[in-house]
Amino acid sequence: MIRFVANRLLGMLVVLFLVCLFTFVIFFVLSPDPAVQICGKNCTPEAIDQIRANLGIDQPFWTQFWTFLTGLFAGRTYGTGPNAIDCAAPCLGYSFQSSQAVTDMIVQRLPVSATVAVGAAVLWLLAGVAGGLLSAVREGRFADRFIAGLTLTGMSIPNYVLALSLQFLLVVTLGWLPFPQAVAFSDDPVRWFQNFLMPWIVLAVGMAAVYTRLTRANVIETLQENYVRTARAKGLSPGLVWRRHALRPALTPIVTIFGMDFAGLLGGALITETVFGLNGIGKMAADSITKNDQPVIMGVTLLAAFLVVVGNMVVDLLYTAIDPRVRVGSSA
Amino acid sequence: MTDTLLQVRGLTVGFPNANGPNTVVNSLDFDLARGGALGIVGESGSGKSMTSLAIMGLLPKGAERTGSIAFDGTELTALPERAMRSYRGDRIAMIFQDPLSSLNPYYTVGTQIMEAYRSHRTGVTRRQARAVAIEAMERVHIGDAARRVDHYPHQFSGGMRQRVMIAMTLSMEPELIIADEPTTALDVTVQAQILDLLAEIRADTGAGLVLITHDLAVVSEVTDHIVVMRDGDLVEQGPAERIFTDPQAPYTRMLLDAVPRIDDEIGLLRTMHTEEGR
Amino acid sequence: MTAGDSIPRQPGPPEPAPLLRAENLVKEFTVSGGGLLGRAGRFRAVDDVSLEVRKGETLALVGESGSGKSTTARLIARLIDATSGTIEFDGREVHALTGKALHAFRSEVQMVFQDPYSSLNPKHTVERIVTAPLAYQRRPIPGGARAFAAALLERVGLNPDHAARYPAQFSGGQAQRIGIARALAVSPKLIIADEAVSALDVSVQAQVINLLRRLQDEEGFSYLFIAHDLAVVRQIATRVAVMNGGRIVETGDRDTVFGSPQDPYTRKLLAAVPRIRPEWDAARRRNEQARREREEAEL
Amino acid sequence: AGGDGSGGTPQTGGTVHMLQNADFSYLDPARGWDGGVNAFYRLIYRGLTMQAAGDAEDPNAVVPDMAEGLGTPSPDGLTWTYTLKEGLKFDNGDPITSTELEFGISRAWDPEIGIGSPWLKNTVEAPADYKGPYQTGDHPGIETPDAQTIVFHLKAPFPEFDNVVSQVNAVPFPVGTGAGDEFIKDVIASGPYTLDSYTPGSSIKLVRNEHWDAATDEVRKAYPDAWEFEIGLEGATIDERLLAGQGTDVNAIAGKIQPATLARIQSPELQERAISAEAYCVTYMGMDTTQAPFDKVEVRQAMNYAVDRTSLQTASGGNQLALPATTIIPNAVNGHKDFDLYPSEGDSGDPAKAQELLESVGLGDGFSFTLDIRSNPIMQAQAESIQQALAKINVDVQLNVIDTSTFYETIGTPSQMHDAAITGWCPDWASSSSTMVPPLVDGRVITEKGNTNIAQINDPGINARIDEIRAMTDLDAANVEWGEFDEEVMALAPLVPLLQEPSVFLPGENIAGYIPNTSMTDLTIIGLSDPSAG
Amino acid sequence: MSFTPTELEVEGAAGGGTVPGAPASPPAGRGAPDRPATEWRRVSRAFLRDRAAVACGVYIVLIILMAVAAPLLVKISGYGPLEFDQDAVDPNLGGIPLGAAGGMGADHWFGVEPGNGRDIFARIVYGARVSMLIAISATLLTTFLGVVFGLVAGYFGGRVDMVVSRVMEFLMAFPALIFMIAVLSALPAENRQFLLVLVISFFGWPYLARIVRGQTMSLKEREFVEAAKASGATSAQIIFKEILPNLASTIIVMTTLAVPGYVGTEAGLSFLGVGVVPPTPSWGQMIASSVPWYAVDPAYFLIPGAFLFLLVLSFTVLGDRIRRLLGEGAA
Ligand SMILES: Nc1ncnc2c1ncn2[C@@H]1O[C@H](COP(=O)(O)OP(=O)(O)OP(=O)(O)O)[C@@H](O)[C@H]1O
Ligand SMILES: Nc1ncnc2c1ncn2[C@@H]1O[C@H](COP(=O)(O)OP(=O)(O)OP(=O)(O)O)[C@@H](O)[C@H]1O
Ligand SMILES: [Mg+2]
Ligand SMILES: [Mg+2]
Repeated sequence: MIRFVANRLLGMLVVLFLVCLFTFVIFFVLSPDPAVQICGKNCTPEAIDQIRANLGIDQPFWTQFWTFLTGLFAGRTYGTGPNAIDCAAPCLGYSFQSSQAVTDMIVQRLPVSATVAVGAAVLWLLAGVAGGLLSAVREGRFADRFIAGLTLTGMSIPNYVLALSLQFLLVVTLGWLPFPQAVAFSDDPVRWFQNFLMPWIVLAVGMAAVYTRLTRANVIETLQENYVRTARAKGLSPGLVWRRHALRPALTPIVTIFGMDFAGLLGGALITETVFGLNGIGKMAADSITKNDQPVIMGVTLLAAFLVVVGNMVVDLLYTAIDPRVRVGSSA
Repeated sequence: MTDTLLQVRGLTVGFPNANGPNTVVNSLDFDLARGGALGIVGESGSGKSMTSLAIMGLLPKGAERTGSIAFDGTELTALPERAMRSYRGDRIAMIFQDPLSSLNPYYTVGTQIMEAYRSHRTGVTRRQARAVAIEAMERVHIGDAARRVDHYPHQFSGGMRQRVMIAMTLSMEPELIIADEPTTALDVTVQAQILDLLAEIRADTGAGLVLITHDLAVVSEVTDHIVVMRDGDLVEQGPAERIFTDPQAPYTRMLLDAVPRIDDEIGLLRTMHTEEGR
Repeated sequence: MTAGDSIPRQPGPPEPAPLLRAENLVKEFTVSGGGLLGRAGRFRAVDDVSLEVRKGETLALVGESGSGKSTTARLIARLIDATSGTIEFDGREVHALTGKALHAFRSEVQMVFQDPYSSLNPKHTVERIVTAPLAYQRRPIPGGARAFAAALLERVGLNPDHAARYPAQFSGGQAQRIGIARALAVSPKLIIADEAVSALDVSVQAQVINLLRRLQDEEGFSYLFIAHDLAVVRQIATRVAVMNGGRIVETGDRDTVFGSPQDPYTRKLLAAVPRIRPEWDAARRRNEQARREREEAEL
Repeated sequence: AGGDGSGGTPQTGGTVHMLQNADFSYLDPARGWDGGVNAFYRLIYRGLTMQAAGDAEDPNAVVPDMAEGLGTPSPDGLTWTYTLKEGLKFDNGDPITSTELEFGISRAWDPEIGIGSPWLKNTVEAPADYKGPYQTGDHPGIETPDAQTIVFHLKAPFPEFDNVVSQVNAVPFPVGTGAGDEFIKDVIASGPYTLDSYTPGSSIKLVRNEHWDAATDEVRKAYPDAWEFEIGLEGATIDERLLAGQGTDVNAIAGKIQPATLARIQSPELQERAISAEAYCVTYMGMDTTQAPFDKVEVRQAMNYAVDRTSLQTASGGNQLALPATTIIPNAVNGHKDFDLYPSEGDSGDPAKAQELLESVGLGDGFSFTLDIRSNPIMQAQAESIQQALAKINVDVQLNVIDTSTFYETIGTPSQMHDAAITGWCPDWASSSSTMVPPLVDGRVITEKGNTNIAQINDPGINARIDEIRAMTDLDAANVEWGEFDEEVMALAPLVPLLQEPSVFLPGENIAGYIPNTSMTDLTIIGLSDPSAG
Repeated sequence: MSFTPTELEVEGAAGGGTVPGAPASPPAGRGAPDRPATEWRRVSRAFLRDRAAVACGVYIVLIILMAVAAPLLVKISGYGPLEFDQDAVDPNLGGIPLGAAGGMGADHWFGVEPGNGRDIFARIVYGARVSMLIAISATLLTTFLGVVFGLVAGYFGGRVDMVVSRVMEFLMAFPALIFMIAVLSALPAENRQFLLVLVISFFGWPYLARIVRGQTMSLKEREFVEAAKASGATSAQIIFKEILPNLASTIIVMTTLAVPGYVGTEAGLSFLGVGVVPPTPSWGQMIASSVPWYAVDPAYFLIPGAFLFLLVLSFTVLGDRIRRLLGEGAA
């Protein structure tokens, strides 16, 4: 077990390292000089050089990359002398735009993204599993076909089209919901809920569709398993057969896939957050991209990769916990 | 109490579709005496499994069953599902071919043995059920049953799993055990052990057995009455000795000829068609 | 490397060189990946196996599931490489073969597999399947693909008009014949039949066994016949090798092995085989005889 | 709607909400320098001088702030002396004297911090190796003879030096503060408000600076008790909220509205709220005069004839959001002269005249060139309009859309800029054109990177004229000359002025004293008519 | 975010690496004989009976025709996709289209764009070109990469598989959307459509490759592979002649499901401003530019939105049906 975890951790670090390197290469090679951008109008070449030196981007590639990596684990210092800034680990550097520490920016925005992700996840999980079960129970009947139609529609509607349509309909035309506004839960729970309702729905629709289909397929498949027949042959009540022998095996893979999807979403729902003006990681990513704010892009990319990789690992560990067949350390 | 444990009359199973009734079991009649052992033999697709599932009332979706199945004098086909449930597992138990896929990988074998027991015997505590499970496992010669009861199916070998399946049926002391190819997936040595086990249990409990197999040698060793099926039809039936010494139907004769013997003369095996027809 | 634990074999009596001679074959598999950390475990599936197949004879390899029969077969067919040991076929060291020589070897050794459907590519027509060995070895197809396929099908007792069909359109026994036809396409000297009849119903199994025997009589090639069903083995083998846990525990003439098995494992195996009582068979034969006589008399 | 502010009289108290898309660049005025943040700095920082209040007679004028009066230049114009008012304090209660001012100003020379307005560095004398107070120490070019007096020594006479000390980086800080990233998250305020909380990218809250004394401040009114900046909202959402005016949005203000919103403010009560502001910037197309075909003045003139400014206007949001520009200096900037050297019927272009000019240099069959533009919907629409107009004289325009983040770098690097580019230019101070025209045409400012003269015109006549006008100490007279200069430059047509883009604002119902300005809306005179509402 | 065929991906993961719809081998029993030729006929007949599938097919064909015949259609409608029409918009009101429903009428069938009065019909028609071209090219490239890498990894296993799998894992762990945007915004605007295809495929192929790999791994265990090997087939011959044909249905299904994913991705990237370069119209870019106008001129938003949604829906439904039909054929 310990070896398995250690192995996974090592693999995870390798993937993260590659993501780092890859991102770094792309920005190092492709990106325009941020110094010029920071310098703005009325800029002199000396000023540009100075900014480059401050940012450390006058260094050769590998030096920069090494500094970045050490910054991640041990922190680093920007500038020299009295102006030196200590950036504690995990140091992702400072935004070129606002000079905020990227780590702080992420920490500040994570709650918003988490709220969005958790709400959406609850919604899609409930809707997806319920829809899938209903579909499976009513296989081939009207309800099944109806749900199939809904899921296809849900899967096909681009989320920004859905987001804009919802906003147009619910806020602008019908006035059922107020415009999104940054309100803390503790200040005004109702308003808070109204703010997040649309983002939750938008993110949940596509996912719910996928989960519905998945649940349906899994349940139908499980019901054909021989062990379900065995359970029935034992004279168990249909309720028991369903609960124990159909649902648990059918839903186990869904739980694990859910872990991945959720982790992915935590890293920011770019489009949804942008459309609804939610200051989460996703919007930060979108903004930093338009502003070519490399440290922030790097930070978000790494965070997202980190979450996916960790999610992956958690899922694997979870799987070993809930599926007795997956025995760690031995290959069947 | 009658002497006939199971009486099947005119059992027909079909999967009706656009092209017609598509019958896979066609007016089958047979009887099983209390404590007797009945063998159903026939080649792949001859309807053996459908027959057993029809008795259990577990036919797959889309299947239609007609005819009469009387168990201990009760007409099973007329029973409502709820009542049928109280027979399944309790009085009629079934063992399936593939012991791995027939056990739920998510639960310990103990849980799966106890499950049936507790659902048929009200007011049984977990502890009691567990004791029953351990005892059943001991009866099928699983060593260290008290510990193994908490293992998962994948931690057992094929033969052991099949023993677990048998233990599952044993805990209920059923009057009838239907075994659908219980040894096909197993090695000969393991097969021999399982067949011995079945015989032992029958001797202990006096349960009736319906053994379904395609292996004539196996039925010849285990059962006293034999039903030969082909394409859903009953070819012939009778006491084992009669079928083996004086088969009436040409099909049965052909089958018997085609079986390679381990201690018989070597020569061209007789097949359906004179040579190896097309 | 296993040099340490391989026991040198006594050289056999100076007989005519066998078609196939395998010596001290060992095959180890790596199990449980281990990932980036940790070492992988090794599992010895074939452990110091030596065997011979002579021209025109059928060597049957029997044993229970997982005893290493298929692995041995695949080593001999050079589908996998041995961890150690040598295989000599027709005087050549099999594991040294490359290029043309390997192609030649491939046409001299052919395989027939257990599952007739799995061993035929479901997306290829029968014609393509049976001519594939020639195509893969870049050899011309004598008389053209169509005629060649038709002739082959005829030889294994299939309707030659069915060459354009797909495997799924045949029954199990017919499909197995296609597999045999494919093996015949290159006129092999040795056919390795790995559980070639195990998946078939008895009547079909009998047909295929008969076919194999007939072909051997006609063409004179050798079989390495792998099976777990001792009854089948007895019907077809000239000699028998019994495997258990990757080792050959007993080998000898069929009648010796079946009649007076030496190894306890062989005895256990033989004892476990279900049998129809010989006296019943005898009675049946008598009844049969009687019936036939009655019928003749009636005529 | 006009430039006279929203209705009602501002009352003391309440919270004004500001809805905006982008975060402020920096809280530290030595670092930040753009229209949005400059207006914000006015709430928390004070300097020697400042741009007059938004409701002043001449809102472009520079007036004293912490100084008793405007600066006094020495006769040679190389020394400027200011006297500070008494009783000035930071938000922590410490007094503000010339020492703190010198310290704050000298931060502009710190290479890591002083990345904001360059004007102090450009004008005040300092050794080349001077690197600000943290690294070098006291500024040798600034003297503080006593607590109330501060003297600046200039590199060269600069008649507009009052404008330089009105720049946002000329503000006081307690000695020794502000090193490293200290002012990234916090401020030390000298103005009427100070920072309450700051969540980057999301919100800023300001509360009153208790130590600010209204008696020392003639410009700032500081009506509201607090400010709340909501950041990160989409433009469309901001407009929707302003239109709807729900809850605290009656107390909200924001930047200019989107063109799409114009159509929805036609109802009388919204018309009442809507206010438009004149443009201080020009949108133009610069042409690389060093390369064919734009090395020929005829071709450049033809471009000026050919563009369809009416179409450009519609594409940019119609006549409320865009006006045809024929001069470099916009109407609202002091020194503007009205002229149109390349007139056309209804400003929709004169392709015939353009064709004629092209034929005169043998380009009658047209040519093709690449136009650099920013990936911004309006600018794209403008570029597409030019594409359409020039197609009439067989000129094929290839659009090269550059991401916003890299656009200025690309066009500021002559080696990377293509044949032409669309961009805008605003003066650094609206009271004079000295920062409007010269950066665009002075041949001596062409650099490899960060170039502002994208036409790369280097005409000795133009260069000489710039020096001549800059030397004038009578600023009004100089402004007249800048207007003349504009026309002289346009005769050479290094660029095609396209539009002046005024803005329309829609403050909340309860907002009073809101006088928007595209140069910089004065936040310090805004208040609520009813502080209890919202 | 719908930029990858998540669903198949997810189901693939659930089913242990095999696509549920992918035809398995004929069951090792007596399979209903069915030649591919007749199977094809059966599939097409079943397909034609399915009204929804036919409707979707018709819509897709119409869009393709529309894309192909764009210049002709525009000639008929009278306005090109880039042509300004000042008379169709109101300069006093920020340039909103004159007339009801975004200026729809005999002149401009779908109305005009606010501000510049470009004909929406023409832009939809030309936008279809871009959307289809990018989606189809990206699908082809993805399929090629996914199939080749999946086959190679699945067949050779061991170290090759290890490397390919790691690369796939790495690419899938990558926040692809963020990265696509970052890369695209950093890259020059020239050849943007080509770059879009490259970038989309670069992040897209692992999803197909993973499924192909899984199937290859199970197909490789089938005895016909061993038979081919014993007959002297080289690895390449086994991969491409023996295994590949068995992946056909998987690939068909994956491809039909990838197209809508990529239509969506292209639109999404254009929506975020890093897609096709103006003035070239694409549906996503049209939707993006309609955002500020959606309250004033809903038609401007709804028309491309509806076209996009229907196209994605059609491909999705089609893929779903094809999968079911091919799946049924195998079961
Ligand atoms: N769900 C079903 N729908 C339609 N036909 C079916 C179904 N299940 C089984 N059949 C058909 O019923 C027939 C009898 O099947 P059955 O499983 O009883 O055979 P069997 O004798 O048990 O064969 P085997 O020895 O292979 O297990 C077969 O022809 C089979 O194809
Ligand atoms: N590629 C492989 N990797 C690891 N282990 C293997 C591999 N192939 C075979 N084995 C193992 O080697 C042992 C012998 O396998 P083999 O297939 O040769 O047995 P067999 O006698 O043919 O059995 P069966 O009768 O079930 O076919 C088994 O335990 C099997 O699990
Ligand atoms: Mg069966
Ligand atoms: Mg084997």
